[in-house]
Amino acid sequence: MKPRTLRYCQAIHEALDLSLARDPSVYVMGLGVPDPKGVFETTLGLAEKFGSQRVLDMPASENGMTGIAIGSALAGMRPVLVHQRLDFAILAMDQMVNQAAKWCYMFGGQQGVPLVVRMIVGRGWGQGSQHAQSLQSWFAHVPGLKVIMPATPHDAKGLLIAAIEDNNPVISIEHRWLFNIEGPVPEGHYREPIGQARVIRPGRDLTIVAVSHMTIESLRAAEVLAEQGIEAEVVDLRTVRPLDRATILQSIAKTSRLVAVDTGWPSCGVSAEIVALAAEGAWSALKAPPVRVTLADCSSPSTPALARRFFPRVHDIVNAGRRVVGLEPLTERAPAAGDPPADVPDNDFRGPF
Amino acid sequence: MKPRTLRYCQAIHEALDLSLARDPSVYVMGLGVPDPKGVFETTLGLAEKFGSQRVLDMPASENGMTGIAIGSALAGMRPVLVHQRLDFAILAMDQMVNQAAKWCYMFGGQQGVPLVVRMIVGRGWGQGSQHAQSLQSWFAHVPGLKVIMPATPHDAKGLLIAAIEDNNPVISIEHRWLFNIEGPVPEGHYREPIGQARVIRPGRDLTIVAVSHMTIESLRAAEVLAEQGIEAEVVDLRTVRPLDRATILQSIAKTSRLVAVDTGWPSCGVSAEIVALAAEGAWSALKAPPVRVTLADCSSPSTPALARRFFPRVHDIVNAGRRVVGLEPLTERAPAAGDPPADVPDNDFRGPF
Amino acid sequence: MSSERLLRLYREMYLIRRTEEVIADLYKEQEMRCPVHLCIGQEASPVGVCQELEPADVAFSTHRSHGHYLAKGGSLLALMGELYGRQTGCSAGNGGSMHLIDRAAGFMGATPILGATMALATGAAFATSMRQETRVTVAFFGDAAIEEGVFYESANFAVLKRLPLVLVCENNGLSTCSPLSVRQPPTRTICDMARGLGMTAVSGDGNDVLAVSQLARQAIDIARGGGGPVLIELPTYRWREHCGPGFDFDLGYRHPDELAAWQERCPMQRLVRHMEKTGVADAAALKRCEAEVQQEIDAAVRFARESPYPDESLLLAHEYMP
Amino acid sequence: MSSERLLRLYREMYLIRRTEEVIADLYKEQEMRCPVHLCIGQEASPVGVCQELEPADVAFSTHRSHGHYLAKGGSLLALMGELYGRQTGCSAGNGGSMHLIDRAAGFMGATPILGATMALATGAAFATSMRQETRVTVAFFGDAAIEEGVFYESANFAVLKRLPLVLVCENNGLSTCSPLSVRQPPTRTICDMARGLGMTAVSGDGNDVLAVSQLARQAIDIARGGGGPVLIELPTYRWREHCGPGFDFDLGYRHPDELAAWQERCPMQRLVRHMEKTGVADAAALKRCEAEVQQEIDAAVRFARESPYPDESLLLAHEYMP
Ligand SMILES: Cc1ncc(C[n+]2csc(CCOP(=O)(O)OP(=O)(O)O)c2C)c(N)n1
Ligand SMILES: Cc1ncc(C[n+]2csc(CCOP(=O)(O)OP(=O)(O)O)c2C)c(N)n1
Ligand SMILES: [Mg+2]
Ligand SMILES: [Mg+2]
Repeated sequence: MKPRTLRYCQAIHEALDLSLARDPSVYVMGLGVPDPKGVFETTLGLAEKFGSQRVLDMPASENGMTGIAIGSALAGMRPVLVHQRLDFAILAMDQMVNQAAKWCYMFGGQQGVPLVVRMIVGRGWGQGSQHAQSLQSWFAHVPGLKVIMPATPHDAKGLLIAAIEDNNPVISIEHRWLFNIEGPVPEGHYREPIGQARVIRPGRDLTIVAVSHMTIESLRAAEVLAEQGIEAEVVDLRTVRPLDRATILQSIAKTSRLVAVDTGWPSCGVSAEIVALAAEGAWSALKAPPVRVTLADCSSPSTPALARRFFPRVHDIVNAGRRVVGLEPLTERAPAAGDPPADVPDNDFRGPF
Repeated sequence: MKPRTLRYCQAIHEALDLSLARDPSVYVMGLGVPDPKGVFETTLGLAEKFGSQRVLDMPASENGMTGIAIGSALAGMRPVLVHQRLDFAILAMDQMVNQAAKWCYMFGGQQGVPLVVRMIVGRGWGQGSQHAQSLQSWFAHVPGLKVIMPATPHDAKGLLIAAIEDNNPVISIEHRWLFNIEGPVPEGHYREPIGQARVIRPGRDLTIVAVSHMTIESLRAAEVLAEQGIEAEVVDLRTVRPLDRATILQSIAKTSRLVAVDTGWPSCGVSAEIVALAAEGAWSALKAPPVRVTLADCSSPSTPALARRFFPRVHDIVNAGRRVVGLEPLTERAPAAGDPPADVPDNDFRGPF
Repeated sequence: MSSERLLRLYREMYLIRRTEEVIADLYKEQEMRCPVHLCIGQEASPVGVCQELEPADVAFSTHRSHGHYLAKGGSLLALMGELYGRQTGCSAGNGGSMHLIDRAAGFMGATPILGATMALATGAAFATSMRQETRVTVAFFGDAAIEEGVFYESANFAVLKRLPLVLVCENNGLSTCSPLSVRQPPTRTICDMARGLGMTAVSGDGNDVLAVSQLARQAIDIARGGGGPVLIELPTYRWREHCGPGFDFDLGYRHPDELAAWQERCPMQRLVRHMEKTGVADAAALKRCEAEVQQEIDAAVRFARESPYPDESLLLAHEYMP
Repeated sequence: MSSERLLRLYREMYLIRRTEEVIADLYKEQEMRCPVHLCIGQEASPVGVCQELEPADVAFSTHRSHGHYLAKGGSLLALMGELYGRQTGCSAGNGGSMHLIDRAAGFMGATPILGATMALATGAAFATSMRQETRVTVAFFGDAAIEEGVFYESANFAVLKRLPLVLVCENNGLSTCSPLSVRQPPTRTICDMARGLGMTAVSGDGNDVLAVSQLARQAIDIARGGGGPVLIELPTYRWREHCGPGFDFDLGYRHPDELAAWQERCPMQRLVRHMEKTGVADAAALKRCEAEVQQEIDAAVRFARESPYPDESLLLAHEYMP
């Protein structure tokens, strides 16, 4: 029998639905959470099912509402806070980092803050400088936080359930271009362990460590590389804090070559951490300098004309792969009729979001 | 004639004094700026000299006041905003990162935001989880910002003047333990270029890339290493964005070994960026895996009992240096009477700050 | 008000209305590849307020800014260029609809992070006051933006320093699809709240451009005269969906009857009725003005379409100011 | 109020006063290695408010929290242990004076980022309301903390949801050395402002423990009874320097006469005078109570000094909750 498949957004929905049903202390809150668009369908119908006490809208007060969620967690609740864009959550850095991340430590381990903050990262279709930031490295930098970035529907469900059941603040960063991808998702309750990467495609010639939407692009790149006779192993990070050092180093030990691919910026990014980890921990295994594939080191431009050079794409990963195995880069064929524009994930994707 | 020396806090004071005198659009604002303690003496007497219109206190409203500073910059002023702790500035991440950092880019290069934000980093004497964060990697991650971290009085003055005269938002991160160190400071106006590292001690056996207070500790470590016959070259980063890749890579090309020392946390930190840069850019030069020296990967404990293990110290840098040249670590001698406690920079330092 | 003045008000509202209708029509071609937040139905606020400003006065706005940009005198060509992602756009294509600017016109910038530009406007007003200039700064924003703490912090400082600031809250009762009732207590009005902070606060019919301009006149006078910041609350209604070109009655969060009722109060029709009642209506003049506007818009669309995209080599060009 | 009750109020204020005096005295030994913000002179607020709380009610505070912690019933031993950085401290040494907690006593936590704990308290009250419990949550904070946007955002939500929340603003007129006048407009009071947000707000003599407890009683009743959040503003004065054990008249930002005037209004002396006036004063009982408190404090200091430091192996132990 073919396994059941869901879209990524449905997998998130199922995780929330299940968690709300299992534990009365779980509640879901955010701008537009109970509205008819349901945060890209991820919260659709939940308010109707669980009541507007448990699935609720909020004022546009990100910092205060984050503090309120934290305070409710200290009083026994398990809030899931939702931001339609990570960029809006920047207003709440104080509450997330100064309060939630520190609470357990600064009070000597007496009490955790079981808070989940879902943040969606925009890309393309004019998602400009204030609507496309992928700041996982900020959160990954901070002790006390956990940070998940699932790439598949399966992990989106399992990691979100694990996050909700975790006794610590967990940041869930969800890439907008993943929401429509489909994949097998088990029914019922299951948890994916936070802090474990996964070898999502085995290979012997190089290791691609990727995360979130870049995992999907890396799988595509691995196929292209395979056509060229290069077998890339793709490690899906899944969690960027805590980092699964063992899985990464093990893969590099096998392949001796590393490409680190991230949805964020380069400087002090997750890709820098991966490369640094490899340099420190897999020194003798590495046979070539590692390569990072990241956003260009500038703010996100709105015009589609610059999207192709700003966002990393399959072609960039392929060339990074070629580089670490010592091959020349390929020049990209010019975009042809029928190719999806560079600012949408596929031809079916429609603006404005 | 011996060059004139000033303390670090006096050098900052002189930069502000000079800038206020030279340019009527410069103003200085922050909690306690005109008060009798003058933000650790850095703003002492300036309100009296330049008037309370130009050197002013503000409400405890970090995010709003940052936006107000930015708005005033858009209208032709050159604000210097001051935070007694970097941790308080976390409230203003939105205005700094979503607005100031993006303004120039998202409006197609029409207008810069000449804003300086000074942030002081606490350490020791019970500066706990919410008073000791050194989050330079957050800012270094963000295109559109510049980030300076001077280690010497000379650079504190020259870089702050350059920051005030820069047409872009500049974050100045000042370590509390530097404020009393004394060093030569030229009189009058001069600028240190933002984005240039400096070889502050030459050496052939290994490169220590350090920043801020860790530069001072690294110089001490280099002396200890020299006594052991190991000549460390110390590169003072001075700026963490933009990063001076050339100077770093050049030094590694010479020494073939790298220790990266930071005042911040390890994961996705500045030290990770330095190590990644070396792995990518100095691959063939490197003869040993690079080593990072950072804060422990946890929140800042208040008790002095844990300060010794939490904050990186000379001893840790020395051992990192030994490691990259292939020597065993030394065990530290037990603290003796007369040693300064681990939570103060020297025996003269007095709480509560 | 003179009939020329009234005609100018009509012209400006029509410019905004038609520009956005054209955007809505052309949007489906998928050439304007950025989120657009149309203000159709809300034109009285930008036009009523901006017509009372001096040329040296400045304005900031948020995501729903086409109207404010145009009413403040922003270039239509540069707006269209921006929506089409072209080099000739007001932000060289880097911004899109959510990041409009026309410094020559005193339109200081619009950015979509809720509440943020209130602080920027307060800061611009602060600069004015430090330099003892007589300029007034206006911030336009919605009823949700006022829920951000940055509003409170900005207001406190503006009141403390008696800044020449006018805050215009266009209260369309909605934040995306969420009604005011899930966001703000029914027991206090926005004006009550602003007064509590120490501001002068007034409210009036946000669909009546003459009422708006009268409130704006008073507010601007107070602000310019050293009386401190003034908040104007303008109840109004957006006709189209929150983001995008269409209507959204399929979503069910509001009923078409609601729109119909508000369309009865269309700011442009109201103005025409006023002109008729006061005997200054001139159907031919209105038609002429409409035709002119349409030509301008057509020209702007043509201009945008013919403009080049920014070259890929410009990707990093504007990150820092020299 | 019964004489036992009055004596208890006295005892609690005395406990706070003496504890802090002892801290101030011992601080110079440099064994308490963390910033301390003493509340000497401000004892009426914590004691007056907390004595009206039920045991299940909870409280949050900020940097100046010794008084709130003790008045809510926090362990004196664990406080001293924390100040001395010991394993036995209420935060196992990780927190220091700025991070006090005693969950058993309903003291939910104090943290020094201004304004932050108001939101946490609002959230705790929200949890209460979601669970339909009858608990009231109190947040203590100063006149500067209220300038943070998070106050406004929390207040808006608390009013919207009519949460059982009492906000206690101890207005000592100072933020570090900065007077209220450079931070908030003179044209509105803190209560005006809170009322503008839709809250009930009351003000009273912050140095009169009986007045405080009366205000607290009413506020708690309203909050518990579903009347929504209440703000209590309590003008008061801190005697010592902002941070640290000493006085700070050398700084010149305030005159010793100011302190002298406020010392005339010492909350403890006021209570004694009240007891005398109403004929319930019992000098012997007061002396006994003072002696007992002193013994408790001495024992706590001894306990702290004899407690072990956390072992270095514990550095990472408390980062995550299992
Ligand atoms: C800080 C922040 N949070 C959330 C959003 C998402 N958002 C964009 S527009 C909008 C609704 C704003 O409503 P209002 O301020 O009333 O303006 P309107 O759209 O009604 O004109 C929201 C929630 C945002 N842009 N910024
Ligand atoms: C967000 C933030 N900004 C600044 C500070 C620094 N700070 C610590 S206490 C204090 C004064 C607070 O005044 P108030 O709230 O009135 O309390 P008080 O000290 O008078 O009791 C300041 C500015 C801080 N802790 N947090
Ligand atoms: Mg609205
Ligand atoms: Mg105070």
